[in-house]
Amino acid sequence: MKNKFNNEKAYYLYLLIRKSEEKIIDLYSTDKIKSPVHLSIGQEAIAVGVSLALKDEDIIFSNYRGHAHYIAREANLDKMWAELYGKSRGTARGKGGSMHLNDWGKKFMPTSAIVSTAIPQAVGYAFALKYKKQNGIVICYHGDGATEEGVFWESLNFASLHELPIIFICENNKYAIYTHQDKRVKNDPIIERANSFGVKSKKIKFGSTEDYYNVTSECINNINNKSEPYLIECVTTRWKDHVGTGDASDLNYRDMREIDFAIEHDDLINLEKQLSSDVIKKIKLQVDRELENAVNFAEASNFPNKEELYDNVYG
Amino acid sequence: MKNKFNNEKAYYLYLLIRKSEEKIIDLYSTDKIKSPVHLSIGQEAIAVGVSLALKDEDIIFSNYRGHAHYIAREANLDKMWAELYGKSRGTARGKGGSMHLNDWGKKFMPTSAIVSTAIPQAVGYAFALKYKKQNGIVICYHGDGATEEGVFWESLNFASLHELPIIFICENNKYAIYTHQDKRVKNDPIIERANSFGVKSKKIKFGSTEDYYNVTSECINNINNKSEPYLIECVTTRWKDHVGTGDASDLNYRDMREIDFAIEHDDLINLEKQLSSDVIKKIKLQVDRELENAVNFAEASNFPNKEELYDNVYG
Amino acid sequence: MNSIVDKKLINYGEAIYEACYQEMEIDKNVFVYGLGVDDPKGHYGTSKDLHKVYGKNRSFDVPLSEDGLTGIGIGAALAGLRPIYVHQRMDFLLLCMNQLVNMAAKIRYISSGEHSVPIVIRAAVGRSWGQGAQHSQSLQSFFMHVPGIKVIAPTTPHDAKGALIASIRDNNPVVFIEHRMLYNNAGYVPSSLYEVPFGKGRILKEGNDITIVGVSYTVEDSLRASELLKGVGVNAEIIDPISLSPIDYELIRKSVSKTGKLLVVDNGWTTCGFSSEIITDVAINCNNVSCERIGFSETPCPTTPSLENIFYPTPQSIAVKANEMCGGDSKWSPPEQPAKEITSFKGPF
Amino acid sequence: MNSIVDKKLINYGEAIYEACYQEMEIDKNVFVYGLGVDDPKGHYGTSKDLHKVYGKNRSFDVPLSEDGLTGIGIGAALAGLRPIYVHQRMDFLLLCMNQLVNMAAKIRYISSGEHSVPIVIRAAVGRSWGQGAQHSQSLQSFFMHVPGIKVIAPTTPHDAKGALIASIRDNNPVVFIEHRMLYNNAGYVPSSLYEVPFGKGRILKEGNDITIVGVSYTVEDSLRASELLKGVGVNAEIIDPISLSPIDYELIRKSVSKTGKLLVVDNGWTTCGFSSEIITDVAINCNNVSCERIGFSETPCPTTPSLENIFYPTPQSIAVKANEMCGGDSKWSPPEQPAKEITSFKGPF
Ligand SMILES: Cc1ncc(C[n+]2csc(CCOP(=O)(O)OP(=O)(O)O)c2C)c(N)n1
Ligand SMILES: Cc1ncc(C[n+]2csc(CCOP(=O)(O)OP(=O)(O)O)c2C)c(N)n1
Ligand SMILES: [Mg+2]
Ligand SMILES: [Mg+2]
Repeated sequence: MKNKFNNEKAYYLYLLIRKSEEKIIDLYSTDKIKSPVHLSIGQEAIAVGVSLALKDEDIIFSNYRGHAHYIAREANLDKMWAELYGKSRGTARGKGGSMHLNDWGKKFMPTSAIVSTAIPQAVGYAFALKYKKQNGIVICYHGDGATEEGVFWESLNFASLHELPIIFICENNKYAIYTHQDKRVKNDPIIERANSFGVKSKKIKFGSTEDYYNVTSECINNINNKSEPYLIECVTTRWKDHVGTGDASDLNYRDMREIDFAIEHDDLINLEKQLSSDVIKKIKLQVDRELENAVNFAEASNFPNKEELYDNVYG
Repeated sequence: MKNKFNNEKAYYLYLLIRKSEEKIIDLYSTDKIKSPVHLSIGQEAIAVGVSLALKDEDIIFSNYRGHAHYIAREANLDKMWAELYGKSRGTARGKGGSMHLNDWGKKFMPTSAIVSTAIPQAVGYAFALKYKKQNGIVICYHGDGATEEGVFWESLNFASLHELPIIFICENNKYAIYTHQDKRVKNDPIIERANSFGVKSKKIKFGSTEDYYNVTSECINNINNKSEPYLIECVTTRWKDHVGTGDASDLNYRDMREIDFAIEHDDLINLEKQLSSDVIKKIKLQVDRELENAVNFAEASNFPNKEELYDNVYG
Repeated sequence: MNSIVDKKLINYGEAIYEACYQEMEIDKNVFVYGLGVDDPKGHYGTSKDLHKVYGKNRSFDVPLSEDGLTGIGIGAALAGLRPIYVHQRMDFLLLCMNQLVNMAAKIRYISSGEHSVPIVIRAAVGRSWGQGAQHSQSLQSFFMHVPGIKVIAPTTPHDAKGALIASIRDNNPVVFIEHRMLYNNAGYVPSSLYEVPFGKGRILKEGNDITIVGVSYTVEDSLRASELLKGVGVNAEIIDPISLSPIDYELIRKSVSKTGKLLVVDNGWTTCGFSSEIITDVAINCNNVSCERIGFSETPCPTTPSLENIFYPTPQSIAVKANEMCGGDSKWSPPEQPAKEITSFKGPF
Repeated sequence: MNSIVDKKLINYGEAIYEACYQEMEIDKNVFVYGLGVDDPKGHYGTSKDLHKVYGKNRSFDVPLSEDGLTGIGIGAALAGLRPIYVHQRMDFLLLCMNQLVNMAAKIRYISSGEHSVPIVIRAAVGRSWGQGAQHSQSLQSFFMHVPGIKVIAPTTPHDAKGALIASIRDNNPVVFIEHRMLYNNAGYVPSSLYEVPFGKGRILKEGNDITIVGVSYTVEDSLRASELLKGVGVNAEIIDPISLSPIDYELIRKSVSKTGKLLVVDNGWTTCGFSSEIITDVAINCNNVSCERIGFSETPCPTTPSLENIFYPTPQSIAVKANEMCGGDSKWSPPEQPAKEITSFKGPF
């Protein structure tokens, strides 16, 4: 049964993601983070709303734009930052970096930097849950561009054929790098296509954190009654550049008012409105402290030593 | 503008395909055809109906089950038979065989033995026609199983995005080798899926040759008015084994009454009914003669000599 | 381990079936899937009726979606299952390269050992009777090239069973290469469960004059060549590497240091192929070894028998080359004796 | 042909742009497509604003569908067009293997010359600054292995322009390998149209002590290594093969018959790699040449700088190896001087 939306926790997670991403922006010029970063700023409501609806047993598949998904899942922030720094106390001892975070303790699976390639794995994991009669559902985050890869449709077909417990969370920020969706597909077809592949789909435009929480909870209830796949298309806005910490406003690849609109409607403001100033203060302090600890943890960690290069090629 | 359906020609082509396939069955035990054959018996009405609606300028992409498509296009029968025999006067001088027929004179493109791999090429050819402002329409034959490959949907997406002049002819014989469609996809979804990918689709169950002629002509008229892709799903029955010349009745992989039903409704009978006995006689003689010539042509041809092995690896 | 066990005379296909059957029996996480695995033919009998024994969820047919189904197997492996994905032809692995190379081979490394991918990819190499350009490719070198993937290509029924068991139990992605022309070869196979380990090759025939290394079906060709070579007094040592990644370099180095001559008979194209890897290792690590390679002709495989026959290495062409390397008469042409499994094959596929 | 022409000092990326621009100008059948080719960055500037010059149908962005779009390019090529398909990373070609190997490489052969496939696949190899396991692969050996495909990997701006022109005009599928760390290297490039032919390599520096063969970026590394080697009196000959399929074996054979030593520096993994092919050819066709190879470490590429730096060959590691082969002191360690294009790179991608 569905629990009440936890506004306080939502605000905390949302803020932690936002501040963490902003911290990356601050530090990026120091070149301490020597790898591409795909920021989630503007898309936090989805990750937070979805994550609040999940149980510990549920499994998360994300992608290279995974910071929000990782933090919203309450995965280890120290290790994430150490990984961004390429340090040996990171989630992959530095071998993965921002594009390949993982935290098995939170069932957050290693992410891929190849678009759409984790989709069938999420389906395969859901297949295994059913095979082993194990509880839990799989959450599979992906972008709008990912739905253009053939493997995406092969995966949906198998998920519907085998009635697997999986929810595809399509974060439709309308762009693949600098290319608008209209240049890649005709008339905004994602949910219609997913439905035709036997995956019940729903679209939410610029939803609030609570909206995403509610629709996810609903799908989970349905799956608990009858195992079958769902897809939630979440129309959202990427505030920053596709990769890196700028906003690419100089490139004129989009109407910047799209972003102004999104910033005005930032759900962080709404979430904050509903909290007392004490609570807000407490949470802000906590977020700052956790983030500071995480950065210090990363700073204080060592780089992996040369011998590690050959570790874990084979198991 | 659409011409009247040519019953006599339809009968001739249909019979030529049927007799040619039956000739293969007769000869197969001699092992003169040293390669896999995927017979079209039972599916002739589609190839004949579609082909009668085409112009010389139109381009055909088929697959390893291509005998009917090739013959219905009135491509060179002698060369086809020489190719089956692996002889140097064959359509590919023996290097292709049954699975890789081609006849550029009839714009019948080389076929592939890898399911679904010619689909994007058909789309690319249609793109080129539009690019060069050239007349013509691309016909792309494929099976039901081919629609399960991701590349199929990538191809449809591109075709609709670029509004290309192409008609996908889906020959749905309900089986991929011995596996029924219901074991591969949920609730018979092909046209619904194609529609969601922006390809206008229509389904015809066990249609007559004239039915396929009419629907193809209709699509061609539409495309001549406005360039965009179409898909016609043709539900049909494969009378023989997936590959080879048997009927696989010993395998019990299907209810053989499906085939009995198809044989009863063989459109060859209906086509014949509408012709005078003289015409029928004349056509039967012609078919037998052409076929005999083709087989003799194959018999009389030589095998390619060793030096040819290295020809045409590069152009 | 399999010292005193009862052995049965069974063929290569039956040996593979037995490995699957027995591993599925002792480990309920093992399952088999792929096009036609549960159809009446059961992929040359290697998976026949397994679904009736172990249930539809442990042996099942699939849609035509090789790319997706590879990823689905990887996902199931990440969840602790041990999938065996069966392909009717190795050519179809070209649809799976992204999942195999970008994902399966990398996941353990990019998670620093937190996860591994115990999946077995079974692929049959096609040959003869007009398989043509797209049903005859043998792409072992692609997978040998990529760190994080293991590759094994057994030749005998004994090794087929033991190598498949080792592959299923291995915690890494394994490409397991079968060959259509080997399925009916018979041999004595222990009824028990046993592993043929990765990284260990085998000397199938000892000899002092020249070392001949084959791979998969060309090991069979090489053995036949060695019979022909006896006729001209050449005593060839025949090595079956079995495991292609990792490779038993030591075994080959030792052999060539004895014979001073190395002929690698590739079951595939030679450029950047298995044969170039073996010769390169010897060139770097051994002194004064004269090396040669033969393999598929550097063309797509033609369908017509007159060209298909000369596309492949044969016992004759191998013997002639080896004899030349041993200083024998280059005009020598041993009797043509086409392999029975090839001449007897009559399709339909 | 380009004997008396005016040359400009431009960089590698600009040279590629110029080749596209000029070929599109003279042949309206040439078009460019791929993810982001018409975006504001235009793939490192190599396709920037071409759509504004030649129209949206001759330079256009695409959906994320690498497999399908490869086949679409092949189909367009069959219809007489000359497509150039641009990939931001070579790793993405793993999604295109079926179309490239099963179709593009085979169509001419299975139609006995009735059809050919004049398509150019441009792919950029990523390196440095945390590209990681999936954005750093250099898979030339896959394509060298397959008959029916040509492969070319120019190193200098001059060769980049000429080789791309030759590739566009070639009637076969060509995999054209670029390297992210080369885009900003400058060189003198003729303004005219000219071809750098397939099958011809180049001696970039003459020497008598050892032959060093690189590929793509490791040619640059090797040149720098040769500078270091001067310090210990080793005079290395540096060969840039440029064309990987076909390869100019003759050039390499001649060089090693002079130097007696061959070091191949692979830009990729060495097992069944480019380096094993070069060494194998020499082992078979030349006498008493001592051979060595180095390349990527046999692991996926790690993201963290501390490991990424040792994953790749460097001028230092090349020089040390070469010096050893020439009997020099194995303890010699030349000054570390990280390549400017690598240290200066700051992302974001
Ligand atoms: C198979 C593949 N093709 C291309 C790329 C390059 N690339 C990286 S992210 C990206 C855009 C993906 O867009 P979308 O799926 O909408 O996700 P978003 O980045 O917007 O979150 C592209 C084209 C890639 N990494 N993998
Ligand atoms: C990519 C690929 N996977 C599997 C095969 C093996 N195979 C050949 S035909 C076939 C069935 C295809 O079914 P369908 O598309 O319905 O065409 P049909 O044979 O029924 O005309 C299969 C699985 C193949 N040739 N290519
Ligand atoms: Mg997007
Ligand atoms: Mg079918």
